[in-house]
Formats: sequence, structure tokens, C-alpha cells
Amino acid sequence: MDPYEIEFIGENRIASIIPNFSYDKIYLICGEFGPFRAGLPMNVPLWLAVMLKQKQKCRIVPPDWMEIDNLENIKEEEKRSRFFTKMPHEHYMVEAKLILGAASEDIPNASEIKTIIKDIWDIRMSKLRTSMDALMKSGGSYGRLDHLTMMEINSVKPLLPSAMNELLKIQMTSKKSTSATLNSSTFSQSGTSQNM
Amino acid sequence: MSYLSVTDILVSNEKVPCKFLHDLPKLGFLDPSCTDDDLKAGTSVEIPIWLAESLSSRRPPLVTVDLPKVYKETYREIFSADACTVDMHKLAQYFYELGCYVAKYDIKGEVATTLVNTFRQRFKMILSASVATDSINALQPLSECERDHTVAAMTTEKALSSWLKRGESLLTTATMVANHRKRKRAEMEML
Amino acid sequence: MDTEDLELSDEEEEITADVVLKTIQNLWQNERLSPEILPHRNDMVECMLGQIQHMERNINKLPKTDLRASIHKMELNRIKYIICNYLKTRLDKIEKYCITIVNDEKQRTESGTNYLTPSEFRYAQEYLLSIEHHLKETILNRVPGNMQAFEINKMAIVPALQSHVFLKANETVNGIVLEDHFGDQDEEIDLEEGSQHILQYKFIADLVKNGKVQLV
Amino acid sequence: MFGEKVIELLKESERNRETLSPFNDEMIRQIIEEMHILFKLNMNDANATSENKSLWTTVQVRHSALERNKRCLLAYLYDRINKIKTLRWEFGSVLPPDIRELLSDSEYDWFSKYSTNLATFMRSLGQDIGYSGIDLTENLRPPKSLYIEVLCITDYGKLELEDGDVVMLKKNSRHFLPTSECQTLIRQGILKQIT
Repeated sequence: MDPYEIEFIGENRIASIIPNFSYDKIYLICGEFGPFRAGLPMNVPLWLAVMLKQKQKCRIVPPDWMEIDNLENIKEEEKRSRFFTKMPHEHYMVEAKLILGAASEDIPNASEIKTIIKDIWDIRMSKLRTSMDALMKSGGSYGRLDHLTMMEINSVKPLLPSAMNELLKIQMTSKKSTSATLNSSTFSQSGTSQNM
Repeated sequence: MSYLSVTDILVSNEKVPCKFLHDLPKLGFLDPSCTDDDLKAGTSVEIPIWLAESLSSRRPPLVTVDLPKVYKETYREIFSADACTVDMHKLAQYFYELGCYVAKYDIKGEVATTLVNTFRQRFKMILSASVATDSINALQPLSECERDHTVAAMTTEKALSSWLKRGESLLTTATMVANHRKRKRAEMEML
Repeated sequence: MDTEDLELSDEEEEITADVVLKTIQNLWQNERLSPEILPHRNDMVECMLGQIQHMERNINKLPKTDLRASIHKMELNRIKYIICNYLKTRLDKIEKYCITIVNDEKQRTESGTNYLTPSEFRYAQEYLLSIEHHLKETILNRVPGNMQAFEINKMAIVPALQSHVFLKANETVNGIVLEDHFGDQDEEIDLEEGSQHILQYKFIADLVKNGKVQLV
Repeated sequence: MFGEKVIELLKESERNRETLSPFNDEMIRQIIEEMHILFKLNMNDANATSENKSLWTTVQVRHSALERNKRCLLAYLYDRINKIKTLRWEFGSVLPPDIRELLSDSEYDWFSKYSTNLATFMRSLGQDIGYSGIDLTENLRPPKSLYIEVLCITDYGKLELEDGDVVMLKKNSRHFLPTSECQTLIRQGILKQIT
């Protein structure tokens, strides 16, 4: 899948907005939202939040986790830990990118926040490369990857699974064929002569 | 491997040293150094692995297959010392694929072990090449399938970094349409 | 503008539109990420198409520039994308593995556990016939007599069930055996709810089909 | 050596994974001819094996070569089938003349059959609940906005929109159009999205 498809999946998350207009409840297929009251916070899917923001119909309320102190802690923890730490949620990077991209004026300290999130992302990406190498060296047939988000998992595709497939293929064909020659009886001469 | 796979057909076109166990009347041309019409039993010739496989699997076998030199002990030692120093593209561009074919002619199974360990060791070269700034040089020593893995990883890497940078993905012309248009333009310019 | 509660059949419980949508999203994601074709869920797709139709009729009653109309249109475009991509993914697999799929499907139809919809099955058979015809016309009918067979078993492309996939466990499943191909040592692992793994698809194919794990 | 010619064809195809080369009729004819020659030699030698037993080995070598040639030819054709399929999804059911020329007659027949089969399938989607089908060649990217700005690359002519409006697509003209109604033209290279 490409990043835009993961983003698409992440856009279903609920985000909080403050509309500048009033409307009745809206009944979408994915659920009902509203009523919209100018100045009062409410929840909508992220894609709708971004769409309304682009039409200048709302302000986006930053999610709780998108706050400098909080992020600094996450970053420190991620640096310290050998393993991947738990992120605020499955689509933290998508949410950050969309909200900071469409509504940075609604977010206090937007540019610092952007930098810290990018740092966290980079630390995790380099950890990811190290773990891939370790996984291939230690056997390369099974791995556990708790706390990796969907976008991060997607970033090792197709490399990791296809290298694991390749390794398996090499193991299977090279070993299988070794045993095959030892007790093989392939087609007989008479069979061949019928073919001719 | 699939019957219709173009890659497998190209791989199985690689040559391996074989010794013919029987006379082959009229097939002297298989040995470039042979001037006779016939090929004599006992002659050693390099033939493509697809032919070698088919002839050695007959009962009784018509040829014995020898290992190409990169799978023999001298090279196996080099690989186990440090597989990452080898320019696989020059040495054997289908190292793993051909290796899988010839491993069966190595009863001790050492070729199989070398293949697995070499791939494991060299995986870090793929990893670093996929994010290298100088990708041409990083790709150079890689075998054909290692290159394929790397190119795929580079594509992911590129898609991800452009996603991080950009707001929206633009809708674009379909690949074949674009390529054919490019080719047509190039042809027009040549006229 | 209201979404209706949907009835799939008399025996089944009523199911709301948002549940159908979530189900389709998961089906789509699994279909995209699994090496083999998964059992079809035409009931869900048709149910959602019905919703779309209903919604489109209502949108047309709204003025073109109405904000609500744009919101609904955007949502419909999102759902149409999922449905189209889901169906196209299935079609790609049907084409690639057509010989295997047609064979398997014939057996499954006998036991009533078919994976393809009737029109997918028709498509697969037509596709296979057209390929056979083309290869015969261009090559097979022109080569020496004993080489002319269309060797269907050789030509078949089989989905690589041994490929590695990423998954997240929707519920805890204990005792998944990771068979070792070389008879050295089988390994056994537990999938705890919410945990994520990379392993060979064939060990968890059934869990994908019964919804206990989700491919990611 | 046997089967070298067809290897050249396959190498060429492997090099150009994303374009289709002209169908190489002459090469196919030569390879099939080579197969007939090998076959004839084998018939003669197989009949003579009673006098010269070692001819049997030669016959087997040639037989392997015949099988190999068959495999390569089928793989060449199948590789092209996959590319021709892509043409259907990217150019649509009507191929531009310069693309049409790259296909052999039999391939063009196959293209038409594929196209018809696909159309039948797409028409059948949702029929039970009163749909007139779903076009799977649309909605290929996750939707981002309802309208986009596009630049017209070639003179195309009139485009009638769902709401009845008609826009004139002339080279270098700019338009603001519903995404759902211009995505196919973008894929076909007639329009280009601009930011």
C-alpha cells in the first residue's frame, strides 16, 4: 500500500473541531455527527475536519497528545528504550501531518511540535532498520512488532517480507533439492520415448 | 518457480560445467572447441542449467553436473569470511537463483548453507543501499535479486518522504501511457 | 437525510450502515494484503451499494452548493474508492491465479463453500478460455505435433501461501504452530489481543478468514 | 546453442518492463521453424536408434531443447498478455493507432475479448439491487478533494459533466472540475492536475 492509502485509513479517526457555523446533525454512513453549534467543540472524522478547515468553516482542536511536554517525554522514552514504545495511537503520524498541514495556525507552537514529532519518527525509523537487520540475522522467519504503527509497518514493505520470502525460498529449494537427488526416480526412458 | 516466469527462464539460461557420460552423435556443436560432428563421452562442456537439469535427471543420467567455481570451496571461504566485500554483480549476478539449482549437486549441502548465510549477511547492504545518497555506487556490487529488493525499497522510501513533505498526492498519467508517450516523443526527435 | 437500518436476511440481526462500512474496510484491507483470494462478501458490498444509492438520491434534492451536499459527496467518494479497490484487487488475483482459482472454485462450488461471486467465476472462466485460445492460435497450433498440448498444470500460477505478512490480533489466539520446513524444530507462539507479528500467511490463513486477526 | 533467439526477446522485455515492444512475428516464425527442424531430425534419428544406440541420447537432448523453446515462447506471449491487460486499464477500450500497431492480430483479438469480458463483469456489479454497473477503472486513488484544477494537454473537445454543463477542453486551457469526472482523462494523459 502507498502512504496515501494508509493516510486514507487514518483519516477515519475522530478529531475535535470548533465550527464557525450552526447546522443540524448530519447523518453520514459512518455515523451521525453534530449538531454543529458555532463556537462549541464537537467531534467529526479527521477527513471531515480537514475538509471543513480548508473551507474555513472551523478551527481544529489539537489532540491531547500533541503538546510539547508530552512529546518531549515520548521522545526521551523512545531514545532510552531498546524496543519500540507505545505511540499515542495507531495513526499518530497521519494525524500530525494532516492537522499541522491544514491547521497549523490553530495549534500553539506548531513548528516546534512538528520538529519533535519528526524527531520521534526518525528515531523509530532508524531503530526499525536496525531491527530488520537483527531479525534477518537471527533467523528471518518470524518477528514480533508490537507498538509499530501502520505507517511504520508499511515503510518496511515490501523489503522485509520479501527478503524473508527470498530467504525461505533459498532454504527450501537448496535443501529440498539436496534430498531429492538422493532418492529420486524421475521419468523413465519409456515415458520419454512416448513423448518423442 | 513458475513455468511462465521470465526471470526464471533467464536464470536457467546460465551455464554450468557438465561432463557427458555418453556419446552424442551429431551434437558436436555443443562444445565450441570440438571440430567433429559428434560429441564424445567424457567431454566436459559448459551448458545452460535448463539442459543440464533435464539431462542429469534422466535414468540413467546423461551428464554429471559440476559446480560453477563461485560455489566451490575457495569462494565459499571468501563468502563466509566477509560476504559484503564481494562484487556480486561482476562475480555472479544470479548467485542465489543459480545456487538453488546447483545446490542439489552438492551432496554435503555446503552450497545451501553458503547461500543462506551470504544472503543474511548481505541484507545490510540492501538496507543501506536503499537509503544511500549515492545509489548508483551502492547498487553496483549487488546481485540481480538484491538489486530488485533494493529498488523496491527505494521506491517505498521515496513515496514515504514525498508523503511527509507534500500535502496532497496529485493524480497522474498512467505509467504505460506516460512511457509510450515518452518513447514516441524520442522517436519523433530522431527523425 | 437519514441512513436506514439494513436487514441482510430474515434470520440475521439488523445491522447498521456504519457496521457494514467498517466490515467492508476490514475486508478490503485483508484482501489487499493476503496472497490468496478470500471468500467474497457480496452481501456486504450490495448492502453498501444500496446505501450509496439511497444517499445519492437524497443529495440530488439538495442545492448544488449546499455544504451538506459536499460532505455527503466526499463520504460517498471515499466509500466508492474502497469498494472499487476491493473489487479490483480481487479481479487482479483472479486473473493472476486463474487456473488455480477456477480449479479450486469448481470443488468449492460442489461443497457450497465458494469464494467467488457468480459473476467473478464467469469472468475467471472466460479469461482462462481467452488465454488458452490465444496461446493456441499464436504458438501451440504451429509447433510440432507432440508439443501442442496446453499443459494446464504446468501453466498454473499458485498463490504463495508461504509469503510473510504482518498481522494484528483482534483477539487472543494461543498455540499457533510455526512449522519448520526442515523438520528441525517447530515453534509455537501465542497471539495476544492487540499484538503484532510478521509470519508466514499459511499459518494464520484461517484466522484471517474468521476475523480473529487483521492483516496490516 | 538451442533457444538463444527467444532469450533475446525475453531479455528485451525484461529491460522494458513498462512499455510494450512491437510483436516480433519474424522471430516467432524462426523459432517455430527451428522447432520443426529439431523435430524432423529427431524423427529420423529415433527411427535409426536400432542401428546406432547412442543416437538415443542425441534425441533426448533435442527433446529437451524443444520443450525449452515451447516454454520460452509461451512465456514471451504471457508476458505480453500482462502488458496488454495494462493497456486496457490505462488507455481504455479504444487503443490509439500507434499502440494498436504493437499488437499482433491474435493479440488484438485477445485484447477485444478481454475488454468485453471486463465490461460484462463491471456491468454485472450491483445489478441485483438496480445498479447499472460500476466502472472499476475509476476511483483508483484515495479521494482528497471534490474539485481539482487541471490543465488541458491536448485538444480533446467537449466534455459533458453530470450536472449537464459542457466544458470545452482545448490545449493549454485551465479548468476547475469535479475530481470524479476528470480522473480518467488525467490517467489517459489528456488533462494534468495542477496544484
